Amino acid sequence: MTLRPGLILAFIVLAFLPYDPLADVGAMAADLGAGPGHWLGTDHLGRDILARTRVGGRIVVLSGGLAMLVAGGLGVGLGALAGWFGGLPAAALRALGGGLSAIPSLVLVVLACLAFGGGPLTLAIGCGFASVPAVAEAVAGRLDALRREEFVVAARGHGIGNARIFLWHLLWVNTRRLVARELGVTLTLLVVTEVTVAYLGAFGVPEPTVSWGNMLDHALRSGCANPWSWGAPALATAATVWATAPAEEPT
Amino acid sequence: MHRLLLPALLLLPLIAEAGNLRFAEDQAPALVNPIYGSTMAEARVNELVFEGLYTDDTELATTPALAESSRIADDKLSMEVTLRSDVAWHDGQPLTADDVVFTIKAMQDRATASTESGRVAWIADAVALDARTVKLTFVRMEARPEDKLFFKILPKHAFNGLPVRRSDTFRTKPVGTGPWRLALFNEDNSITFKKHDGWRDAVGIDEVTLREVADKNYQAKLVLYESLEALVRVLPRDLAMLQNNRKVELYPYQTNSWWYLGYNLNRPLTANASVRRGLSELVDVDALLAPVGTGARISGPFVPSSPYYNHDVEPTVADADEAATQLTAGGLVQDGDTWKKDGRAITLTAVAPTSLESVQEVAINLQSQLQSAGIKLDVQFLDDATWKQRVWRDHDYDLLLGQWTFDRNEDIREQFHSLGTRNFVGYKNPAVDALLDKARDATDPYVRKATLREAHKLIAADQPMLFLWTLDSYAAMSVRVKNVLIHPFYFFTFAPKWTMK
Amino acid sequence: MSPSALVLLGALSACTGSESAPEGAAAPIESSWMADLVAAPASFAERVGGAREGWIALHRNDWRAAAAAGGDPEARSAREFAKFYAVLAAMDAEVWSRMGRAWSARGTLPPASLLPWLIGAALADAGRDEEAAAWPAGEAAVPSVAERKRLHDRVRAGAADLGSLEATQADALLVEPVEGGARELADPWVLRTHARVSRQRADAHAAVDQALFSSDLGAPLHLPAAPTDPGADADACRGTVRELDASLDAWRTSASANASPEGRQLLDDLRLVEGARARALVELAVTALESDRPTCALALSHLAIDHESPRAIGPVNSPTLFAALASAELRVGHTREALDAIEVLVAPWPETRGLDETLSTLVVLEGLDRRGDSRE
Amino acid sequence: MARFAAIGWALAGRTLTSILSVLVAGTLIVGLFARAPGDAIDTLENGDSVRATLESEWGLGGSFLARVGTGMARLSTGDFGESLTYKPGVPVLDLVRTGVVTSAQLLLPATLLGLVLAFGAAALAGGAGGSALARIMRLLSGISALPLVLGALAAVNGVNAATWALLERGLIDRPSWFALPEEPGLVRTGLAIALLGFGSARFAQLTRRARSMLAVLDSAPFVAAERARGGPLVPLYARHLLVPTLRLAADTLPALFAGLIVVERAFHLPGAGTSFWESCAHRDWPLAAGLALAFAAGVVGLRLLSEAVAVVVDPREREALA
Repeated sequence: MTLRPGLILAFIVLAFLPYDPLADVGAMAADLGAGPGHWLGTDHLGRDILARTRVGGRIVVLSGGLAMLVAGGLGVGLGALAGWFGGLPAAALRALGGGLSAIPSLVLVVLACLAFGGGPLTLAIGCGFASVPAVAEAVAGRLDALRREEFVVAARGHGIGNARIFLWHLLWVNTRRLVARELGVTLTLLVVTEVTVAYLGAFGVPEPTVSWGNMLDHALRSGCANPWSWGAPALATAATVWATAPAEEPT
Repeated sequence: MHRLLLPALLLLPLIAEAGNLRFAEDQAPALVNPIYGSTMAEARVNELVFEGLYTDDTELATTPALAESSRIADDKLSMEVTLRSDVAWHDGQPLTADDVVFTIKAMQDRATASTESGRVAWIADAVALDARTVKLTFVRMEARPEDKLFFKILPKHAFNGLPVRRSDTFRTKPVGTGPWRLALFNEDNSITFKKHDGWRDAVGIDEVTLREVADKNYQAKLVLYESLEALVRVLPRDLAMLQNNRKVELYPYQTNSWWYLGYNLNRPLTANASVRRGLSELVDVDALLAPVGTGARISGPFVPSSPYYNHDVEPTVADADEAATQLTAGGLVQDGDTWKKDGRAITLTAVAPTSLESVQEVAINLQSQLQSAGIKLDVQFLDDATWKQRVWRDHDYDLLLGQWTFDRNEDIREQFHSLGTRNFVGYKNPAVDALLDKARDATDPYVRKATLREAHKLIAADQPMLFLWTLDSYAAMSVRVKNVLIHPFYFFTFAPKWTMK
Repeated sequence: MSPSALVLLGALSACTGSESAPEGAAAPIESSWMADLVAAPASFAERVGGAREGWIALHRNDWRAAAAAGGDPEARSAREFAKFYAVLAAMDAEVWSRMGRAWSARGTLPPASLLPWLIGAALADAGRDEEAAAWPAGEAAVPSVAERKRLHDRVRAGAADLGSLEATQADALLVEPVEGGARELADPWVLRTHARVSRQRADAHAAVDQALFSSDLGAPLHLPAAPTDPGADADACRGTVRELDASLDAWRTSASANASPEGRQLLDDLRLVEGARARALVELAVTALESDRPTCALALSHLAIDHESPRAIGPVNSPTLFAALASAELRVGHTREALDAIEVLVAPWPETRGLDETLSTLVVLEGLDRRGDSRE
Repeated sequence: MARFAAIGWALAGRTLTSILSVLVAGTLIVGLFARAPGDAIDTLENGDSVRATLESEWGLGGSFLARVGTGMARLSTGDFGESLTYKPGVPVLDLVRTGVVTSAQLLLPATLLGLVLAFGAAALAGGAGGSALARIMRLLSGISALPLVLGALAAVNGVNAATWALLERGLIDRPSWFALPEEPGLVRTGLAIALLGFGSARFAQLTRRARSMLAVLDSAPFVAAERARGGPLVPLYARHLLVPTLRLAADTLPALFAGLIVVERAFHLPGAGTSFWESCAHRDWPLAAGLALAFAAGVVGLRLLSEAVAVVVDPREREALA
């Protein structure tokens, strides 16, 4: 399902509408069902679920964005280097990338949270690094194939400088859709890892920052008083994962 | 590949026979060896498998276990203990005096690195006079040394001399003299214990199984589903479900544990007593307690039903104006609705252990209250290892949310004496030190009571911690288990008397 | 616990567990006051008659308010007072006796203190003469103590009012200075005075036929025969409770099935079944204590407590329940747990402060040489 | 002969890079672990009283670089040592072996199930098509995108509650696998495999890759020729799908490990995932490093294998390498 820009914009705007997680706490309003004041009811500490699900998107936008930045920046850079020059850099990339991608992404994120303390920043950088090999390999593979294509040789013939060929023809025109797909996978990785780490233990997004992982973990741990308390974050996670996973292979 | 793990792979389904008591622990003990074990789960398992020279009787008075009799020397500096003659280790070998001497030497041996060495620090020397008599000499005069001879005895023949190592083969096949022997380490971290037929008394239940159930939500349900016969600690929110059920009975038991919000007295801001008092008065503790469960407020380092609790000292009550005067006296300035020090807004860091049940709810409520009072608090939840480093060694925090559990003697020395090993809030008050020393040496219970109540008053006044509450704790037992008597600290001390229909 | 905020147990268990299926034969509960009330909820108004407030207070186990309302509730509360103080008086004597034994076994009894005399006085007052013989007797050496003894004698003879004792309850009977502190000794007579006076008042009232909010469940409940092995006594008594629960569950399901909505609401809001069950079990526990079967009394008290608000007096947890629990814990040797139970009574019943202090001294005495341990 | 030499050299180069990858992975793991606050001694109750003795024995003393040095020195000499705090004294290699064996019983069937589901769905979608099927496919990939945590807990609680309801009404007698997640049995393992294979958006990813592979083959000229001749299509497809499927499996394996940890904790299965998670909590770095390295070596080995098979099976690969 190709993401319409309008949808993304709405998601971001909704996420960043003002909401103070701490002011919303009120023991009196704990575990209310869906009602007038709270369309999806409240969780076991009296906080409005609809608002928290909406604001949970901030982690996806901020941490997700940072993860994609890290994965994109490093991935394209390394991939381009290896793809364009081949030979030694390609072998070095394969060794480095191979080592990094051999470690399961969750293990890498967990070890990063262990070393640098959990939180949205560590999660973002951890997921970013875990996706670098995939992006780099995709870019290197495509560049390596294109390098020998006729139109590159022809362009050189016309006197177009190497840099311009490299930047415009190869990187932007040919690999941007490929890189976009890989960054979609990075975003999915972040959303899924955030929920998993919150359930498993101490490294998730700390309170009171709002995140779907936290909401799901607290709801399951404190008995299932209001089904929306775990239903809303689960649906939000599933929708995001489903939306960012492109339906078809981009050519 | 040591032998024991291989057969476990068969994983024969553990169906509930009549004589199989299954109980749950959050985490199975990593090692079944009393000189290394010290978590509550390990203490309970050691109670099944090992025995000490003395133990508690059903009236919780000291009574001989492996010891038959003892004679204290007139100068109260040594004693001779004679062992019972009818005791056999699980592997059939007889109990000898050398075993007792070996255990004491092992715990005191530096290279063995026993975390339980504190239990034998008061013994200067141990000598085996003959096969069944041990002579112990003490560091200081001891009025009733039997009260301190509860530590578990290990078989000398199961080790090859000192130092004892954690990786000795003893870990695969622990041998004790207790009512149950350890039969099998199973694959999924559960442990099976079988009745020790050679034990000196009748054992009511043939088999006991420890199940590791990490997720607390399941533990109560598994009791409901009759997959477990015993649950050591029931969560407050599961009480209603279990109380309704006619197949389960709840046993209240006394644990002297209380929650606290500790201030780091080495940090400039919280070193100031009025700032601490002001902060304490900003917090509405009853609202914090609501999501956690039923409990009682406390005003000092004891539970309300303790003999040492000073009822004249009132718990702090949330009082915004009083808090304001205290904070101003402490050098803070209220600018609009935020508190500032030297022009900068106050931001405090609080740390809390994730292993403490419902600590997240308490922390969020606390943050919300302090934020509406104008102080920004961010909370970091630490797992056990990080907690030990950040709190015990580096004292790297402003506020600290935690819980202490004491045994029947409620000895708060380690926490509040300036030389205490667990005084990581950095509390120093010479008057309190004097009171704690006097209480330790008092021989008159009235004097000890009065002294510790005075200490309670002084500590509450200094407010190194905001003392929060103590929670009611329950064990749940299936009705099929008969003749149940629970030891408040070690749980299984009277288990041999239990029977199962 | 205000009646209106009663916890509706059914709602809580809906999410996390399922109701257990009722089984067990129907019992003669049909002939109990509960059955009549649920069958005809309207009759509640005329059964309560003028002393409505009194009956509501009795339901909440607030005996002082019930006594103030006069009429039947006052008679019923007088009987509750008598039973409550009788249990406490017997426990008080037991605490003094055990402290005396423990301290003399240790051999560190302070010679110059009035304590030994007080132990003797408490035992003599409780009629345990052969034990009292081992302790110093005769006139109290300290004038204030002798004067207090005379005050108690006058109150017991009816020459002075119980109220005159109120002033004495705030602080200790005697404060003995001791090296670096003080020893606060408690009044050894106060609870037996209350027991005797409340007994006289209870007998003064005519028998009350109105069984509303009483422990009468249609058929009298009996303690099971004491088994030969004392260890199995607790389970025998637990068996009785399970049979009672089975019949109560069966009755409750059938009653609320064909009761009118008001009847069902009355049943649930006022927790009639839980209240009556708790009262019946407390009565059994007190009988078990009197027939020297503490383990049975302990089991009955544990099963009677409402675990949702285990440290508050209310429609289910009556003051006598805590007294019986404390007494049973003490006799079984769990002194610390006995102190835990008495703690609940100290605030609403100031006259128990003396017992609380003596009991806490016994707890400290028993653990004087133990090595303390603490864990996070 | 020259061609064989070239291929030999290329494969040797690939193996060297793979070994280098495992070393990179090892250094990264040991480095991150050494950086973590709190060490194995901190997880012991009153561990500080014996810190001096244990620090030297367990190689935990000294600065960050010293700890990484000792760690790498031990690993490179193949001395994985013993577990420190999770299962004290048990050699790490034993724990890794039992962990991997138990987890393989989940991972392999789950990967197989995932692939079968994906290719089945891709074949169906590619064939008759039609909006009804597409809608079902979208729904399935939506469900599979639900967080695995929720799926696992819902499965355990749902199955337990249903069985208990039947049990209480006496309709069935107590099944041996009841109650999850405690009792071992087919239901527990089956549920775990199903969730692992289908959950955490696996269905959508695999179906997408499968459909693109089938699309490439459908339009390939030699397939059209074979279809024209009316010859058997299935063996042809099978031969051509072997290599990409192997490579697809090699790619999904690391992603499955995340699901493995969740499923093993939810269903209380004692595999490599639980051991890894517990060793992190216990700061048991030899065991954690051993497990992570074993897995990394497994993934790199599988990738190497898929390349080797590709070279053997597919002539074009051989040309590319030469």
